[in-house]
This record gives sequence, C-alpha cells and structure tokens, in this order.
Amino acid sequence: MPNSATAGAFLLILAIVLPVSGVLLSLVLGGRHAERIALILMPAGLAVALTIAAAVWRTHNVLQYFVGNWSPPLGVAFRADGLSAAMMVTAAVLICGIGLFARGQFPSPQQSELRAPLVFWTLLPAVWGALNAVFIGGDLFNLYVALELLTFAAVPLVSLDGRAETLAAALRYLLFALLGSILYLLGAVLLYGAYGTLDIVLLSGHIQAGPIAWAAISLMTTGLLAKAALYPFHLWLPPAHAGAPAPASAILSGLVVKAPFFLVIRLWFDIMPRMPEPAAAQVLGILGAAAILVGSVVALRQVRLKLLIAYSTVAQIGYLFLMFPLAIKPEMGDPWNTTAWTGGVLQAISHAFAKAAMFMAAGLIAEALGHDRIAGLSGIGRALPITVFAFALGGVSLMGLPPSGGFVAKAMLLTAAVAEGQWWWAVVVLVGGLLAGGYVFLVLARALADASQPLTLLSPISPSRQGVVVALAVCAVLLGFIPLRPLELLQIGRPDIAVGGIR
Amino acid sequence: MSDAILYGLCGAVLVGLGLFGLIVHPQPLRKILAFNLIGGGVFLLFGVVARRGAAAGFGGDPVPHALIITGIVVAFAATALAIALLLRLFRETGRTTLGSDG
Amino acid sequence: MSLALDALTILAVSTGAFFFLAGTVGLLRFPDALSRLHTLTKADNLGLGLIVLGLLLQVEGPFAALKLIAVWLLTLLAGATVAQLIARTARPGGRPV
Amino acid sequence: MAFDTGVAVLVLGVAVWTIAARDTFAAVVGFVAYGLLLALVWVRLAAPDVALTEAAIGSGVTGGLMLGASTRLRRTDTPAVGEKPGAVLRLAAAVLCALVSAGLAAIVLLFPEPAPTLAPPAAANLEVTGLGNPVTAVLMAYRAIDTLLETVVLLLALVGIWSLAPDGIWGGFPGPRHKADSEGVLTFVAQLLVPVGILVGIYIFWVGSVAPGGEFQGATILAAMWILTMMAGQVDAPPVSQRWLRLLLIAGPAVFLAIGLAGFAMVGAFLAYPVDYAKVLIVTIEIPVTLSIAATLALLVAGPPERAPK
Repeated sequence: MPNSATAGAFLLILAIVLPVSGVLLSLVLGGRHAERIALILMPAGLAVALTIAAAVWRTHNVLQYFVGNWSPPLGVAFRADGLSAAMMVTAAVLICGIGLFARGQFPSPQQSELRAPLVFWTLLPAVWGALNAVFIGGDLFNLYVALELLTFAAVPLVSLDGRAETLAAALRYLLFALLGSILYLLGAVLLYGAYGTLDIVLLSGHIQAGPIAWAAISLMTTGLLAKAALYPFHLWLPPAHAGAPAPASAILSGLVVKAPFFLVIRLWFDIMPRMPEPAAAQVLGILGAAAILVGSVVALRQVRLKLLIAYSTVAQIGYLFLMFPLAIKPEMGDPWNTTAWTGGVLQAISHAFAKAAMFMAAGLIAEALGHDRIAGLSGIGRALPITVFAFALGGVSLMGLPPSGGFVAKAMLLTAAVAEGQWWWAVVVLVGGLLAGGYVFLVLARALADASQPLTLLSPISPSRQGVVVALAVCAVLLGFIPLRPLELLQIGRPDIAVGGIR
Repeated sequence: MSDAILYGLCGAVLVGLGLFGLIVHPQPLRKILAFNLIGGGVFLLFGVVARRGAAAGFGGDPVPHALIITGIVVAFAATALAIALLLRLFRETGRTTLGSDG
Repeated sequence: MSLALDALTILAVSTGAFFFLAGTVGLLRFPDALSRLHTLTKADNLGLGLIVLGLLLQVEGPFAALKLIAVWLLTLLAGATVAQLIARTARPGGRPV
Repeated sequence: MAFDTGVAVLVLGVAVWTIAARDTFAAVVGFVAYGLLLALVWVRLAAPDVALTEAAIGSGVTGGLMLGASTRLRRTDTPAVGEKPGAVLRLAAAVLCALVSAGLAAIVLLFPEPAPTLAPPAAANLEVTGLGNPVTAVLMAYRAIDTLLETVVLLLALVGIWSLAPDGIWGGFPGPRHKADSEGVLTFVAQLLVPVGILVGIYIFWVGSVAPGGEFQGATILAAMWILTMMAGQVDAPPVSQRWLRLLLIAGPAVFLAIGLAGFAMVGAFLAYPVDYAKVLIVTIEIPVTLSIAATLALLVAGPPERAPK
C-alpha cells in the first residue's frame, strides 16, 4: 500500500465530482437540460472509470488520493484497488445502458418541466456518484455519507409513479436502509473508540481480535445485510424493485444492492484479513443459502413477471454470500481461497448485467402488453423476439449455464466448495441453479407459446431500446469468455495474505 | 465511574430502547421516532469516545464532534424524507401503517 | 461587597427556582388547559427573570449581561406566543391556528 | 456527578416515554424533551458545537416536523387489530434489544486506556487553516469532503420530497398556504422575532470559525425564521420551479466544488487551501453553504408541492 497520493489518482476525485456536478446542474437548469446533462456525463464517466481501471492494471498497484492533502487518520483517503476498478467499470457501463434505455421512458418535453423525468435524470447521476464514492471510499465515515447519498438517490426512484403501493414500498425500503446505516455507523463509532481512526488501511494494521472489534464488525455487517436485502432482511426488496419503473428497477437490482455487499467484502477481507472467523463466515453462508432457496421457491410462485425477477434478485444475492465460508480458511494465516473470492465478485458483476437486462426486458414487455402477468405472456415471443431473447440470455446467466458470467462464477464457487471439502455449499449452488432454471423456463415457455388470439401491442417498442437490453444481456454472457488472466485485476491491492493465485 | 462512562452506558441503553421501538411499533411515525432515538444513542456513544479523547487543550476530540454534527443533519434529512413519504401515503390510502409487516 | 453580591445572587436564583417549582406543580395539579397555561407562563416568566437578575450580578462585562437579558426577553416572547397559540386551540369553539 | 446521574436518568425516562406512550402526539412531545436533554448532555461532554446542533436540528426542527406530522395523522391513530406484533415477538425483541444494550455497555467499559484521539494533530494543524474552532477545521478542511457530500445529501432528500408531488402540481407551491392574520399573534411574533433571529443566525454562523457555532447551526436558525414567516402567512413558500430558488439551493455545494477544484490549480490537490488564503476561502465557501442549507432545511420542512403553479 503506498503511503502517499499516487500519480493519476485525481481521476478518483473526477469519478465523484463529475456526477455530483451533474446533479447540481440538472437541478438548476431543469427541464430537458437534466436529460442532456446525464447523456453528456455518461461517456465522460465511462472514460474516467476505464482510465482508472487501466491505471490500476498498468501500475499493478492501488490508486490512492488524500483529499486536501490531509493524510489519514486526520484526513480522508480515496483508494481504488482492482475490485474498486472492476465495480466502477461495471457501474459505468450499466448506467450508460440504462440511461440510453430510459430516454424512451422518461422523455423530457421541449418547453415545460415534468416531474418524473426531472427527478429521474437528476437522480441517475446521483446514484452513480454515490456508487463511485462507495467503491473508492477509504474512510468508514465517508462511506457512511456515501451510503446515505445512495439511499436518498435510490428511494425516490421506487415511488416515481406515485401509486400507493410503491409509496409503501419506498417507505419500507427507507426504514430498512436507515436501520442499516445507523447500525453501520454504530460499528464505526466503536472502531474509532478503540483504534482512533476510521481509515480502512490504518485500521487493518491496528485491529486486534477481541470483543470490541467483533461487536463492531457484527453491527456493521448486520446493517449492511439489511441494506443488501440478504435473507431474513429481504422482505422490503421485492415490492420496491418490482414497483419501480423498469430503468429504476435495473439500477436498484443491478447496482444499488451491490454497494452494501461490496462493503461487507471490505470489512471482512480488507479491515480484518488477519482475523478470519470461520464460524461467523458459516453464518453468512447459511443466510446466503436460505436466501437462494427461499427466493427461488417464492419466485416460482409469482404471477407477475417483475415480482418474479425481484424475488430472483433475493436468491442471487444469496450466492454472493457463499463466498465468505468458502474463501475464509479456518487456520489463521492461511491464504484465502481466491477461487471462491473471485467467484463471488464475478457473480456480483454478472448478476448486475443479467438482472438489469431482465428488468428492462420485462419493462418493455409490460409497456407493449399493458400488464406483466406471466399467464398473459403468450405470443410475446413472436411480437418482441429480441426482448425475449435478451430475457433468456439473462436467464442463462442466472441459471449458471455455460457460456455466461454466471456459469464461471458458479463454477468457481463449486470448485472452491469441493476443494475446501464443504460439499453442502455445492449442493445449494446446484439446487439454486435448477430452481432458477425453473422460473426462467416458466416465463419463456409462456412467452414462446402461441397466443390463442392475435396479440395487439399497446405501443410500438423502439428497436434501439431493445438493442440496449440485448447488449447488456450479451455483456453478462461475454463475462463467461473472459480468460482468467484479466480476473487478476481483482487481486490488485489484496493484502499479501490473499496471494495464492486462481486454482 | 467518570461522567463519560455514565453517559456511555446511557447511550448503550438508548440504542437498545430505540431498536425495540423500531421492531415492535407498527406505525411508521413511531418507527421514525425510534430511529431518531437510536441515532441519539449512537451519537452519544460517539460523544463519549470524543470526551475520553480530550487532549491538546480541547475538552474533547474535535473529529468525532464534527462527524456527529454531520450525522445529526443527515438524520434530519432522512426523517424529513420518511415523513413526507408517510404523509403522501396517508393521503392516498388513509392508512398510517404499512400493512402486513413493516 | 462581593459577599453581599453573592448573597443577593443566591437569594434571587433561589426565589426564581421556587417560582419554577410552583409553576410546574401548577401545571400538574390544575384541572384544565387554560389555568395550566396561566400558572406555567406566569411563574416561568417571573422565575426566569429572577434567575437572570441573580446572574446579572455576577457577569464580567456588559456584553454578557446583554446576552442574558436577550435570553430573558426571547423566552418571554416565545412563552407568550406559544401560550396564545395553545390557548386558542384549547378554547372551546376557538378557531384553530 | 450527582447532576450527571440525574440528567442521564431523565434522558432515559423520556426515552422510555417516547417508546412506551400510547398516544403518538405524546411520544413526539417526549422526543422533543429528549432532544433538549441531549443538548444539555452535550454541554456536559464539553461539546458545545454539538449541543447547538442537537438543540437546533435534533430537537427543534425534527421535533417540529414530527409534531406537524402527528397532528395530520392524528385522527386515525389506533393501529388496526392484528397489526400489533404478538407477545412472543415483543418478548423476543425485548431480549434481543436488552442483549444489544448490555453488549454496548460492556464495550463502553472495555474502551482502551488511554483513549486514542486525534485532538493533537487537529490542534497542530489548526494554524494552517487559519481557524480557531477545531470542529470547524474538521468540517471545512481536514474532512471537507464529508461536508461537501453532506450538502448534496440534503439536496437529494429535497429532490426526493419534491418527487412526491402529484404530477399536475409539479413546479407549484410547497405545503398549504397559511393565511395572514394582521392581528394574529404569529404575525406579531414574526415581525418582532425574525429580524432578531436573522441576526442571531448570522452571528452563530460567523462566530463558528473561532468559537462554538458554524454553518449548520446558523443555517438552522435562518431556516426557522423563514418557516416562521411562512407560517404567519407573511410570505408564501416559493414555487419549486423558480430559477432563483434552484440557484439558491445549489449555490453552496457549487461554490464548495468550485473552490475545491481550484485547489488543484492553487495547491495541487482537491479541497486544499493555500495557507495564506485558507481562512478567506473557507469563509467564502461557508457563506453560500449556510444560505443553501438554510433554504434546503426550510423547504424540507415545507414538504412537497401541494398547490399548482399560477
């Protein structure tokens, strides 16, 4: 870890300042300018994310920036390691895709200003900036502010249509998120009380196994789980993600829930790498397994397409947490199982693409039919073949069928489960894959069936929007073709203990 | 037992009390109140940490003090958003609860 | 001289505290909103005035004294206003504020 | 010590009241008292800056907001049968929460001695910032990025509240229109108090660079004065589509960002100030930030647009 700012690290500041300026400008210029500003930001932000990833890859080191030249513990540091860079690129690509898609859903009128478009186009860069701040945050309190930024940007997206049920969903989401934040903050307070710093790198040097550290990590993890909607904190997610407009659902399910998961990784693998706790990791794994089973089974019983996809998110979040029991070794000082770790992260990234594509496909279908009841989907495969194809591609990744990002991720988790002799996780992964296959086929079988009467679409669906959805779904599949070497990006900046290579 | 420890214990109890209210009250307004109660407890614990770190001629560590101020303002913003959502929900449905379980 | 000042301060502050106590007892004991308001505002205004008076004898410099007097006046204003507003809503048939 | 024990017992008492009271309105009144008592605790913990913030925001504005909400929800206060959690769940929750409290209490006793602190480096660098109040130095220099992001958090909360307006009313006036009553007591108070309040607000903000106070506390008082004049019906809340209002709202974060970026040119780092101009630049940021926060807080209280634009 470098102990001063590194060259090129000002890009980290840009990754936050660009979207934040976008929010301010959108608000003051208003109307259709908000949409224009968001569209201008998209390529710029993507370029920044790619440049950061390239810099991390080239230097094979962590990019680090001390804000205002104040070094921690007094100041706040931003750091981008390989994991941050990968997540930032994921977020950037997805935001660009979702933004292009949303132009058809939230068009801004020429003259006047409409509520929903202004709010959406202002909050889109806000979500982006908050995500970037989470991915590069090096200070636990700064991360708290970033999490709140993310919450306040995400909650209004849920109730954008103003219906009573989405208002209730948004309120419930907000209450869970607030509980999560305050528990997270409480843990950070305890860590400051014990070690006098909130900087992640400094903390990882000082932290000792003991009651304070354990209480702090447990509180923070619990808070983050409430925000990530891991079972049994999952109840708020389906109504919120299913009730939001399609582009917002894609942001929420694809990206927003990944931020608290990302921070759990930070806590468990960066702050306390030298004090692994297998028992606690098993608990996370069990919750993950329960999420996979409960989420998948409930998804199978849904009658509405968007709710089915939302319950599938509950299940897919479960996979992320299988990484903890598989990657953390029982003996102190053993290297992690890097395969499991990489598998978990790859699952987060490929699920982001797949789920965003599926939610937007469902949005197009609902726009065309005027409803999203699964029983009434017959014939849509003929009417919107590209959209249904995109949905199927996303489903392939969810099931973990080759070739897809989901396949590689789940294969890595399986390999790790076998290598670690923890075969029961392998069973969970396989059963979860079968159940996912069940609910995806449930939808596809309906969609591809012939309609009893000719289908009339309420509104024509523009090919460009369908193209965006397919492109994102293809990204999820292409992740399966990435050779293993680029995955080493994820290992840049891992503590030495993690060096073990991908087996 | 010093004053700081006394208030620290007070903060610990406040967190538990607020958490209880957040879990058992069905009305969102009471949940929002309970959330603010927890917030007060967490900030109080942070204030105790600050007080224990009194040094360099200051009565307390100024870094936590600044962070608490930031936290109080953020908690207010959260409360305002939650109440606005609740009032709108009430206007739409006439209900003050979230239904099944919230 | 300072001994006399201290004695005066103690006297004034104690009397003020007594009025606060009386006001609080009245708040708890009186039957309806209007008489509760009556005891609360009257006693508190006088009680606070006496306490400020007692403290004025101890301040160093005119600026601090000015601040204390400002505190008293602002509390008077706030108390009177809130009492008015509560009284209007409490009065039977009174128009809501 | 006896005094502190008494205060702590009182704080716990009103907290229990806030949770246990049957009537929501009574619970909210308990919460306001809780906030005021906490402000007293902050003074005892040698944190006057926090005490001011707690009294102004934690108790004052938050309490006012909740009082308003509870009166609007009052008539339908009783929870429907079956929505109250059962005895078993309540007991389980009570046990869980008691364990959390006990654990936290144990940790308070376990904190290391001597306590770690950042007070020495905060004091050592105070001169570089040109400020006299270390809390303001943390907020505006050492950890300025937190404060910058926080101003954006407030803005997003406001956008979120505005997003709750019905579609046809977008761009309209927030909240109900309060009728002016020329003989009303509120009008009288607004006329008398607002000039004084504005003066006090500016003073609290200004003194923040050397003594307890600062932009958040000052801004809250300014916001309260604006709310008072709105409630007295002397001015109406501005329609949310007004360009000047939007400018006022973003002025703080925008100037903050601009001077932060200028730090690249001046000192070579974001949000870094050249030593000779540090105080001038910080005050230059604080003035618009105070105004923006005041406007944002007042509008957060005013709520979403409820009346169509003219």
